[in-house]
Amino acid sequence: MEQLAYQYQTSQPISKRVHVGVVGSGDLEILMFPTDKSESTVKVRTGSDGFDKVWGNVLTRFFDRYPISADIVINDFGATPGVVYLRLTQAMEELADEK
Amino acid sequence: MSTAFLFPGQGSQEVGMLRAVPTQYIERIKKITGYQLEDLPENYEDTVFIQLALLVKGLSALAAVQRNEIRPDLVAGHSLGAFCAAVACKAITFDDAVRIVYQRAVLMKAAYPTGYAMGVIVGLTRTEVAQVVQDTFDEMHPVYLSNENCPLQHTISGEITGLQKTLAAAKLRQARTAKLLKVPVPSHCRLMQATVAALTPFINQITFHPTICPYLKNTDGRMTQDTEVIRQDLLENIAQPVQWNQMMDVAKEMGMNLTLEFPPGNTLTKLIHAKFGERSIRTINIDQHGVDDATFLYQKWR
Amino acid sequence: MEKPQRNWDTKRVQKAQRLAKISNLMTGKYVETNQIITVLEALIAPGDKVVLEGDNQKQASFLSQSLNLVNPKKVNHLHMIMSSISRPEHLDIFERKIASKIDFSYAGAQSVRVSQMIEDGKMKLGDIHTYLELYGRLFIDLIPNVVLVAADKADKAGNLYTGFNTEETPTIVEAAAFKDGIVIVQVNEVVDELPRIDIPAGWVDVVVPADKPYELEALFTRDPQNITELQILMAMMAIKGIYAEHGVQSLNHGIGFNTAAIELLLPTYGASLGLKGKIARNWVLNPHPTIIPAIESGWVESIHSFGGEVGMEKYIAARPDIFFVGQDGTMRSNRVLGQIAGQYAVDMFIGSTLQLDYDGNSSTVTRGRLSGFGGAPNMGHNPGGRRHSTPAWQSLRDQDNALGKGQKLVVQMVETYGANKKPIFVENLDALAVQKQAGLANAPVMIYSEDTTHIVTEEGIAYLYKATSKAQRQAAIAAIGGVTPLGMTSTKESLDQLRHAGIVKLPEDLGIKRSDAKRSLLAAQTIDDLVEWSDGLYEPPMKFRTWS
Amino acid sequence: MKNSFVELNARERVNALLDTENGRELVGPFDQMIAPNLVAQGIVPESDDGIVVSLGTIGHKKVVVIAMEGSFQGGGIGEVSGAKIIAALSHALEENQNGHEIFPIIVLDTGGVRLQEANYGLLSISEIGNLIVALKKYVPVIGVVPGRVGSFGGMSITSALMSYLITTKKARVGLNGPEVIEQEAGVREFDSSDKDLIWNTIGARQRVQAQIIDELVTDSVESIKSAVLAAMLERKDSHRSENADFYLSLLDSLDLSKPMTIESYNQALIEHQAQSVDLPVITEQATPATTSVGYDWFQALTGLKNPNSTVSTVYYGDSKRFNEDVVVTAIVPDPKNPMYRVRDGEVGLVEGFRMAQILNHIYEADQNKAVKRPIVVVIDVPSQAYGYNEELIGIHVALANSAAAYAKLRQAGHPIIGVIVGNAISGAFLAHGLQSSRLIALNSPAISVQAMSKESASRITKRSIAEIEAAAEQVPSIAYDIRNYNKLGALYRFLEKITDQSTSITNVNAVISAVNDAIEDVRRTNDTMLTARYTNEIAVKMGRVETNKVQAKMNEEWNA
Repeated sequence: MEQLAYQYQTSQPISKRVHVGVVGSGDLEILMFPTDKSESTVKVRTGSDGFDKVWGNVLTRFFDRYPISADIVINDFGATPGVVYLRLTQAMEELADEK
Repeated sequence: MSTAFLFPGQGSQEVGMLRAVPTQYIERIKKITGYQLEDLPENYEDTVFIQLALLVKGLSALAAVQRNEIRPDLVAGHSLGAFCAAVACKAITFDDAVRIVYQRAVLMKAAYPTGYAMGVIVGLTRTEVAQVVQDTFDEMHPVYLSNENCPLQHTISGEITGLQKTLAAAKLRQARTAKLLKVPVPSHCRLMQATVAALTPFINQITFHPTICPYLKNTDGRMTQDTEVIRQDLLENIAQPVQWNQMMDVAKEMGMNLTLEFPPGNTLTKLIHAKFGERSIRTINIDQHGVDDATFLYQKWR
Repeated sequence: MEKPQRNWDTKRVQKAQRLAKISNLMTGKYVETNQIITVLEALIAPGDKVVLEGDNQKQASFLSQSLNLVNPKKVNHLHMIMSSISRPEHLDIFERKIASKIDFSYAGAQSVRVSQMIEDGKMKLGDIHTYLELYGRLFIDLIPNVVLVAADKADKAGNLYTGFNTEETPTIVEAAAFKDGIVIVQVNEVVDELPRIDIPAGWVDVVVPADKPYELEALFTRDPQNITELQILMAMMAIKGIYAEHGVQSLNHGIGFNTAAIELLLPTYGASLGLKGKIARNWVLNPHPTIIPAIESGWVESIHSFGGEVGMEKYIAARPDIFFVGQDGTMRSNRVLGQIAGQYAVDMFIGSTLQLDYDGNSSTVTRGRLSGFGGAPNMGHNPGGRRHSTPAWQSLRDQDNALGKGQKLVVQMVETYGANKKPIFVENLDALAVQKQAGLANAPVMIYSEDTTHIVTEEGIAYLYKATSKAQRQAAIAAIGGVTPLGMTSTKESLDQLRHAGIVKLPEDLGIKRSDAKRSLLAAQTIDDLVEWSDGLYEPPMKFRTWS
Repeated sequence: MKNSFVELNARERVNALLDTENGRELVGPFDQMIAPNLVAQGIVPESDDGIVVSLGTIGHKKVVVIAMEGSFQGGGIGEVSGAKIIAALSHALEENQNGHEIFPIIVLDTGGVRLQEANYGLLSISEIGNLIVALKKYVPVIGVVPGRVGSFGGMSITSALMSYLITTKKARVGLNGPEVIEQEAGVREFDSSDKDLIWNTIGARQRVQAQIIDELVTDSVESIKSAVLAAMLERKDSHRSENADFYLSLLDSLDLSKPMTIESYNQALIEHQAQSVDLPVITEQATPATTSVGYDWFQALTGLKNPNSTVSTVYYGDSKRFNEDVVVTAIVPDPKNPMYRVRDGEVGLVEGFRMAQILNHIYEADQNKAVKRPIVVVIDVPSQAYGYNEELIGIHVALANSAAAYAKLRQAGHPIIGVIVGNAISGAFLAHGLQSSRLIALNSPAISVQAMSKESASRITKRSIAEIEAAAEQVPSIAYDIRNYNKLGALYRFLEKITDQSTSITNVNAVISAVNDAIEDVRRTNDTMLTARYTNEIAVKMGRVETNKVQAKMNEEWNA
């Protein structure tokens, strides 16, 4: 397991907390908590070692497209970048649902 | 059903593995080579011990399996395991295998008594590993790309500090695993070319016999029944990458659907599962089940 | 002008001489099973062009095994023509020097050995053809001396029934029968009366009962259990963003979980969009079991099939309104006609691939594997001379050009990272290295960039046909390229521009909610569900059995 | 088309069962109660630790639904996940005791004990089992095994304690997983690669025949929900864990010295009529009946000389060696046992059902007495029996009968005092020992307390034995020795000075005095449950820190 941490300067606060996914084979869970800061912190625990750069890329691309401010916890059990991005964007949809 | 006998190579050895080997085999080795195999932890640093121990471990199990009338449709051995494979397809005798392996190991050890080893990199493609090796290459601490075990598992061979540097670089390039192996010599790369030359006259004296089934070559992944080709493969495999990945592809294409992995360990079974999944090929591991239960499984599933 | 004297029937004479050699072994057109090696040695001469029937599904396995047992001193230097190299003995005949040259289309199951043997010079390569090129050339410059084919049943006279698995058998037989080649057929069964005649006895020279029924693989079955949410999301995008957008009526699906997902979403997601009867009505398709729910819920009007599929026999027989079924009640497939239909007569081809380069060229050939092609190159290109008036075809028309014509939709569906967590998008296709290694005239590209109109990834759809420059095309692929090195070159600005221009659409642009991409949306989630949909008529083979 | 229930994840399953959108999840993922033991071993945790607990209604009746996430760590039960179930069931029990009816619905998808937290799993499972036995006095406890992982290990024992079990044909239910049986008993006993064998033996369709599950329904949300509702409304209860006489007479009629065919077992089962079976008779004789640590301690604690039981592996006897009259129980080896997988002191089918029979007899004898006799449990059980016949017949049911009987006695006021003199392993320990009100242990290095042998744990968790041993250095719950076990707070008294297993006078006296203290402690506190395990000082400080955190959180959220 690797524990990775990332930080992004962002601009759009989120209004509620959300949770998506399961820590099963090839999948992951994502939790987003609202924050007062204009930044997002992301803590990743991943069972697949050696993908820190890919994680950085996925998150950079995500925050580039969706600059939300949140404290994010990710527990990953070997998801492909595609699945990671899917879960991130699904979390975005859950945020939008309330609005 | 097409059954493949698979034999592991250096790196699979475990302290204590000779305990279950009948003493007559240990004595036979002693008689042929003068070398007394003793299962002591310190011996596992010595390639001569490791190679002879692996050979006798595999071949004693082979004899037991043969007594149970299990015959291979093809054979494949990884590196040192190729000698067991050659015995299994009857290309060479037990005694000749011992003679060649002893000579080979002694020459390898003499060429690189200390300071050389092998490493494994998991998670990068062969092209990616080749790039890391090229980028970190240092004449003083040479490292070469060696075996291809499966599409995302490759080994490198060379001088220890060089290996450490290359392994560290592989980690930075997102390798899942990059670590040294329990192999105290730089096998399967050009550093062994002189050893090949020294072994040539010796291996040329050995009598090869018609095979009972195809043999998969380490050096280029081809299948063959040509004894001279097998002789060359056994000779040259020390200085060339083992094309295990390709060997298994060819085995699958030839219809392999049952494998019997000989002891020690289950490395090759794991590679089969990683490569083909756990359903399409039935694997039997002798170390896990013992010869009798392995025979039971073979008879049940064949 | 003095006309030289010549005989105009040398081939016919030669054929008669060869057949005369085995006249003592023949009873009518029949020879005994155990005489086959003698027969092959007598009828095949060194250097002959021989078609050995290896299709996608059906293999003339008795004849291929027997050919591997002939004496290489008698039979050698054969020039083999095979649509599919599938079995170990297809290569063993080259190891044994019975054959020396090959022309083929597909070698998926033997791609490593093919690659090795060509490299080693054990197998001289004529060419790797698309199916239609290979079938076509059987009548041009690869006219066979002998063909070795398989049939289900023969009657006493030698008429053949090939039934569900007719595939390319009649075409191969025709190429020999009318050009004084010798037609040798293995049959599973000899009967008094055939269900129907697929190939008349007059085209057949030798019939041999096989020791075992011919080898038949279920190649087009995908277990819905293994369909992932990403595939479902991509399928939703394809249905809404391509099928509905262009009004696709007639189509071919390549095999894979991506297209299986589409098939299983038609009755659920497709219906919820009100698309029933409006899209995907006429198909050229192998009988994918995953199409059953779409058929049962009334989406499908017709299906013509290249070949059969193990387990689908009873179901197809009971659905003659949909499939091509003879008066006897069993399906007739035909790979040649299917390929032609797929190339010329449909609005769209959609399928997956293993590699795409940055321009959108696609290949399933990977390092060390010379797998050739399946039907994809024929289906997956836009024949330039075609003129079609369907809405889908016309929707790709260049409106500014008075003589502009429409285009076939050629869609590639891929996840940005493959199962081994390596990017699908590569700077250089492995096909280039393989070309060099095997000394091929053409790099084994499956679908060319110029023919590819759409790429779908889990991130969105790139409408490549709308791109006005090569650079824009590449930017569009990058925009849906995920975090692959290509994808990382895409900026937010570039994405916004491409979205604005309608060249790239994300799920939100299509009104698709990613959270809806759930397995519960599949009309069938297991093989058992498919059996239930089929009213118990579909009989899955053992390897697809679900344990319970 | 029907909507598969099996396909859903745990949270979706819970929501699918509940009446539309009325669920309230308790100690959910946002509470971030993750398993520190997993993180310490480099294993990715899940924010809900693989357990979803929701309050809501089904058919407008109040329920608490508890579901295991099978795709997270095989649905294994560790400390946090176990504590979530315990806390939820404790509240449900309290509500029912207070006259507020609430039905517990448990969706099982679990391999049993989470091997990376081994002893926490065993402790939790015994505490869960105890609560189920208590709850059944008020409401049926409904179990659902949809399938994927199925229900295995200790949680199968739990499943057999439940009132009513509903499955689909995609489920498997058994005590020992096929790979573990193969590892322990050899591939000839059970070939874990033989899918036909596995599904024919422990697949749900056969399990209905074997009366191990109650109802097989099609895999759809609707059919599962209606089966659950029907079970609630009709208060269905198969009394599976109170079935000793039926099984003992059945076992008597079978030849289990070799593997039985499934057909012949099914036939025997259909034809069988339950008969009452005589209790074992224990008499003194000239020479020892067997040799084992447990046998020696049974003698020492009862004062019987060379006792011999008519059931060679099961012993019980009155003892006057304590401050009160007690009954001592023990399970011992019989090297000649025709049940060939039960020769080294394992707890098998006979042992589980026999112990239940004996305990029920004591329960009945004391039913009308003001003071219930204490039971002293001599614990020396190397494992449950790993075997094909055992799985076919349902060894987990046997173990559940024993565990249920111990729990019933304790809840009725019998102090149950377990004395760990030998090994205390896995299902055997759950059946015979872990339902004790108080546990006492010797400090012998020969004692192991664990969920599985190292070899099997290595195979299942895909870690080498060396890796497992290294991990045990960090995580006491996966260690095998009694000193580490003591750190969990599970022991009432750790007899540190007794470093051997012998029945020397000093040792025996020390044990007797500790048992006397334990009995008095139980009597004084009127303690009929197992809460002392995690409320004692060691537990609060270090042994069950997470359990207590989860309890506190659940207390906060239950009534919120």
